[in-house]
Amino acid sequence: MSDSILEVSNLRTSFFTDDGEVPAVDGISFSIKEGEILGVVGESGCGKSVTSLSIMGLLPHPQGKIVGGQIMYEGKDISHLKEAEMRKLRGNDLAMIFQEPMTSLNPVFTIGEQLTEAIRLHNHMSKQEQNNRAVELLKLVGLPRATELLKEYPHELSGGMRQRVMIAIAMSCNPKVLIADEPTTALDVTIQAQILDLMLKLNQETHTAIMLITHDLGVVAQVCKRVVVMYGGKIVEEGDVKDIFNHPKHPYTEGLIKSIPDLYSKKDKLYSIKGSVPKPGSIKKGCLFAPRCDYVMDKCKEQVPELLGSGHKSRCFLHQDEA
Amino acid sequence: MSESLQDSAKLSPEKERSLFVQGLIDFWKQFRKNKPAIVGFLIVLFFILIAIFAKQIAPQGINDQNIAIRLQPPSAKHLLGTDDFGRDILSRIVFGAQLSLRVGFFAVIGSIIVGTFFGVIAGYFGKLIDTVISRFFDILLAFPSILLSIAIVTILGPSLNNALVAIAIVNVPVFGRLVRSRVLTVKEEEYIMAARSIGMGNTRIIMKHILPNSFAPIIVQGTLNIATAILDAAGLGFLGMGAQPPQPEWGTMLSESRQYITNAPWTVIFPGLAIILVVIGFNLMGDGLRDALDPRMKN
Amino acid sequence: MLSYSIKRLLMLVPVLLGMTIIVFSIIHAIPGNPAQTILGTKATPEAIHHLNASLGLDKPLYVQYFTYLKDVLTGNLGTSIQDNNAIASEIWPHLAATIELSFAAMLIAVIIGVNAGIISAWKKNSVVDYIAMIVALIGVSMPIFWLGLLEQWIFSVKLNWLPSIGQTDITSTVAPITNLYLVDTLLEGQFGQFWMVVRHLIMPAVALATIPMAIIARMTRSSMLEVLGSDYIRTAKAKGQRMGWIVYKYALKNAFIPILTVIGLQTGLMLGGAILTETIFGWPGIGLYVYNAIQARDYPVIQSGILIIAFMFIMVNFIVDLLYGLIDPRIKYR
Amino acid sequence: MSELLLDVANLKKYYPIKQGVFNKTKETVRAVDGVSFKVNKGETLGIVGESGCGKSTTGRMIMRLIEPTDGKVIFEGQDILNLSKHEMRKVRKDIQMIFQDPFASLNPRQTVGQIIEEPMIVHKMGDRKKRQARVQELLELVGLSAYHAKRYPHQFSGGQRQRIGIARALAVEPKLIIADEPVSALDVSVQSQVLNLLQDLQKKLNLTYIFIAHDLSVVRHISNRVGVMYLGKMVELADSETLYREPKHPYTQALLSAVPIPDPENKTKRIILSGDVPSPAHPPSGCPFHDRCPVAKAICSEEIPHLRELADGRLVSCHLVD
Repeated sequence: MSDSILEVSNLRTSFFTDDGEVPAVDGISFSIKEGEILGVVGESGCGKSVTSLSIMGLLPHPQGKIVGGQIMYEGKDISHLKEAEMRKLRGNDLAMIFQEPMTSLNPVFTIGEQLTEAIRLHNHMSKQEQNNRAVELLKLVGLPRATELLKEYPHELSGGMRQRVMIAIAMSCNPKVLIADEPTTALDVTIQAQILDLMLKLNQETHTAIMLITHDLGVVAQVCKRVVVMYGGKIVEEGDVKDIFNHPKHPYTEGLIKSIPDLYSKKDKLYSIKGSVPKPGSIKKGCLFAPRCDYVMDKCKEQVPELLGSGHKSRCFLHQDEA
Repeated sequence: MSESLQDSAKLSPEKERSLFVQGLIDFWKQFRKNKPAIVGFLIVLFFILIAIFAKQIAPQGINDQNIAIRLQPPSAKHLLGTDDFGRDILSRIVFGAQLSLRVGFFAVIGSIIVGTFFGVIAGYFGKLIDTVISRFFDILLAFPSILLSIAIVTILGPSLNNALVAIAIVNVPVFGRLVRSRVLTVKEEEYIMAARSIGMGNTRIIMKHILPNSFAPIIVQGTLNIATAILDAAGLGFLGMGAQPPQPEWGTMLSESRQYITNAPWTVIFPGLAIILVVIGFNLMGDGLRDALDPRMKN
Repeated sequence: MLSYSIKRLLMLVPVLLGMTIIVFSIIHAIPGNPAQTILGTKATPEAIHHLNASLGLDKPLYVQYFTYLKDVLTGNLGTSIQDNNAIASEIWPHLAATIELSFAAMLIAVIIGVNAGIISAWKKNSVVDYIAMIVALIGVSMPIFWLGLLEQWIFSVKLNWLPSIGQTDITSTVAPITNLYLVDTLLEGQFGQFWMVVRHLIMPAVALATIPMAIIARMTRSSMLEVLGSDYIRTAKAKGQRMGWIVYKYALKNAFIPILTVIGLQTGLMLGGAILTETIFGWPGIGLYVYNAIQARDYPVIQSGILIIAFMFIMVNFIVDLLYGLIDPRIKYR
Repeated sequence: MSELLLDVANLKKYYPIKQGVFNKTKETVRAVDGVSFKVNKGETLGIVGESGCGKSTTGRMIMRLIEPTDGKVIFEGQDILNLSKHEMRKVRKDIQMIFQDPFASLNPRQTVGQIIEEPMIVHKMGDRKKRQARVQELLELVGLSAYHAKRYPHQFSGGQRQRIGIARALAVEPKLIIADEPVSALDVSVQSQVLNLLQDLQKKLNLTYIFIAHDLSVVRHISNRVGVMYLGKMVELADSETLYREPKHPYTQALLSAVPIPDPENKTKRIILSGDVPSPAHPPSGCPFHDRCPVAKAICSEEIPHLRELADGRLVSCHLVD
């Protein structure tokens, strides 16, 4: 594991609301190796976005707080770094793109202003060099008319183009890790294909490791090598993408895969997981998936299983002895 | 989620009404968390009680004059001192609460009724009728509000009731625009689309769906506007265009006693404090209501 | 942009027309006989007849309106009943005094209000935020005529720091060039007089600035908070940008659009508030001019004063509309 | 099975864009530009396409929630576009709609019972008692419980709300249901519940669906026939088996290949289209797809292709397909 560039261990992040502490991320551990693409899958409220914001130090202040665990970047714990130190990493070593390309760019500044700002922040360059770099980046992400684009405002661009600009901003300082939080969810299928294609290309060309957060199992299957499945703030399954799709261990993963309609063959009836995603903090005891699980046993309601296994790990009593 | 629903949802039909009560309780829980709002609510309540029980509270009558004790500083007998006619300032402020609250409430209720009517029509039916109404609002809003009130009072003649009418008219476009924009937003909501797809008529859509969902901002704005209405009424009173002496309206009291500020500052300080306090009360309460009723805060 | 400006300009026409109708009707909506009301109950029938003729009140209403409109458009604002002077010829000094006062007040309100709002939003829930917001709350609830009286009592009577009344000392006069005294004294190089004018300006300007300042501070705070919570601010943070830079350089431009609206609206409120402030401080502006006219039932002056103030308000909001176009690149395409 | 219920012919919706000082109509957005299709009783017609292709506008025009610029909507033999407001109301009883956003499509200030009862009140069905009994029945039909009638929408999860929306649509016993992206706001694990429910209801109540969605797998799962829309036009319409097995139109091919398949072993070559969907205000000349089409020929930019029937019964609008 020495080649892992980012290592999250036992991370716990909570939100402090009027109703008290709500755990959003509850003791997760995973690592990202240099140049790999790690998929983080889960449905709304599973804590996948909070994980990414915790890594970036962008949790909403003051409600969100890291209450435990470590985030090791290049061997150094960054989970409680001072803001000034964290700023040096952000955008430089760790970059992030978001779900909504429509609102993630500032509407009253030009593309050029927003792109050169990112370059200027972490590099000493002349105005001309900044401009050249900006044009180069726009070409890198496959945007035509790069020079003119610099003078345009975000509202003049389509959603797909804006997401490319966001990627250009993220890539501006050659980050070691790129966190992409649902980067294609707001886009149409054909545009999604373009963006995923671009991200794969960038990963191969620049060796930037990518942490791809998504709810779409299709996207994961096509892009990622390794996958982490989250449910209720915990990792329930982790492993190689092929293992997970071909032999899912956790009933939740299995249910998710089975409940997607197939594009190539028609099933009579879809499998469906009963009930709905629990609110964070609403289940206090036992496995969080127990109320929805088809294989639920008595002890599932009492105890929380560990994430066990070598290589292909799962957090389920059905597979505890395999470790 | 579904489990908690089942636990608490075994309701008998008689308890149906209690769900509305539950809504009120939920609102109160939200509102209660907001301490400034509670302070505002208490201030407002305080003045309302004073106004209702003015006769019982006031140590003296509104116009009990006694030149012998004119311009006396606050003392045990006259807690807030006396004015140039020897009238007890505390008593006049207590009775003044009736006037100020009356102007505030009725002016705002008047503007809400008229403004809502035009706002709904403009927002829901759009097109020409919207253009006409909106332009009319624009014209009214082109006048600084106190100036328009002055103009109206100039026409109607100076009196507290005319000031009330003037303030109400001036505030009509405020609510008209608010309701119109609210209707425009609500109109685009999917549940209105759903209502239309069911085959529902316009009147039912407006009454059952649009108005109830426009209510919260009206109440918030209404509360805040009571504050400005009280201020404007006092301002008109001060200019001699509102309540007329010897009515104990606070602005009028200020205008009567401003010449004595050097030797009897209490005659000016206390009526002003009364105004500022009640206005702070309504402002705090309005802010609190906004926080509690803001749909964005829900869920 | 040009098309946008022209469109906005054309939209002013119905508003301006409506405004003249309302102002025109001030005289005509008076119940009973306007001339009688103006002259009082003791007026002789001849005097009433004379006034009716001179105001054109004996003609049909629409003729009267068009005459009025024509007069206004040609710069004829009628004659004052009190002194028979042409209103148009005597109104500028009053207007200039009000512009000077309002401008000073708005400057105070914007500088303090915007900064207080920004810092409150940035340091949300801090002591600074609480203090600023309590002060702002008191500010929006302030009866400014009362504040004016207290100012006079404390700073003129008790402390004797500032002159309590007027635009200049009674003993000195400023030779009018533009009638904006601050400008005039500077043009003439009379720095002593300039300072004297400033001293006269401070108290009324502060009184007049109070409410707009408070409203601007509250608006800036909430607008800023909304912007600071938006996705693109998160993007800026993800770039590694400093918070101070994000707040002042980045977020302020976004937040300024609603703030600008409020500034425009508050200018109008201030022009109205001037009538109270000027009355208290004896400031010879248009507010005092109208107030005196009200006392003297000088309806043509009341009409003209209101017309001028409303016109200025409309123009300020027009300028604000144009400024949107400069700040917000999306507006050109609407 | 093959009895015709709805016949949509050459449906159009143009929006004028007014600009400049005098509000002159400078250009026209062709949101829907001549769409035709038929729906038979008891079947499900799926309509897919990317955002802005006009699929939702089409659905809403069938209900006359948006008034069409031109075309015919013949429901059970009568053109409902010619009906008066009063007559249209009766038709609305037969056509109902399910909306995308389960949070926005329910009035937050009404109880679930009021929401479901309301269509029956509007159409004067039964007395209060009967209606309330029906509400209970409907709630159970969609997998909720009778006591839920007294709760407010915000007390339910997304999937449950969508069930409420379905119950409301069923309240007046419609013949045709237009479902506009009914599952796209839901989590994957809940989405399949709602899809299954829709299928069960169709069997039980002999319903006809028009199912509008952007998710191709979902549409395939639920539809008998599928129409693909692009830039306001129907580009391909066929039996869903045929369409998904062997798409003919280059756009359909690209669209299908772009769907990420949840199978890491899948190595189908993806067709990646360049550029974005053009603005419906400036559609390209000729075939609307020609500027992004990987196989476009000269004719494509010159002539507008029309939807025509191929030997296997499918309809395609492309010059290059025989």
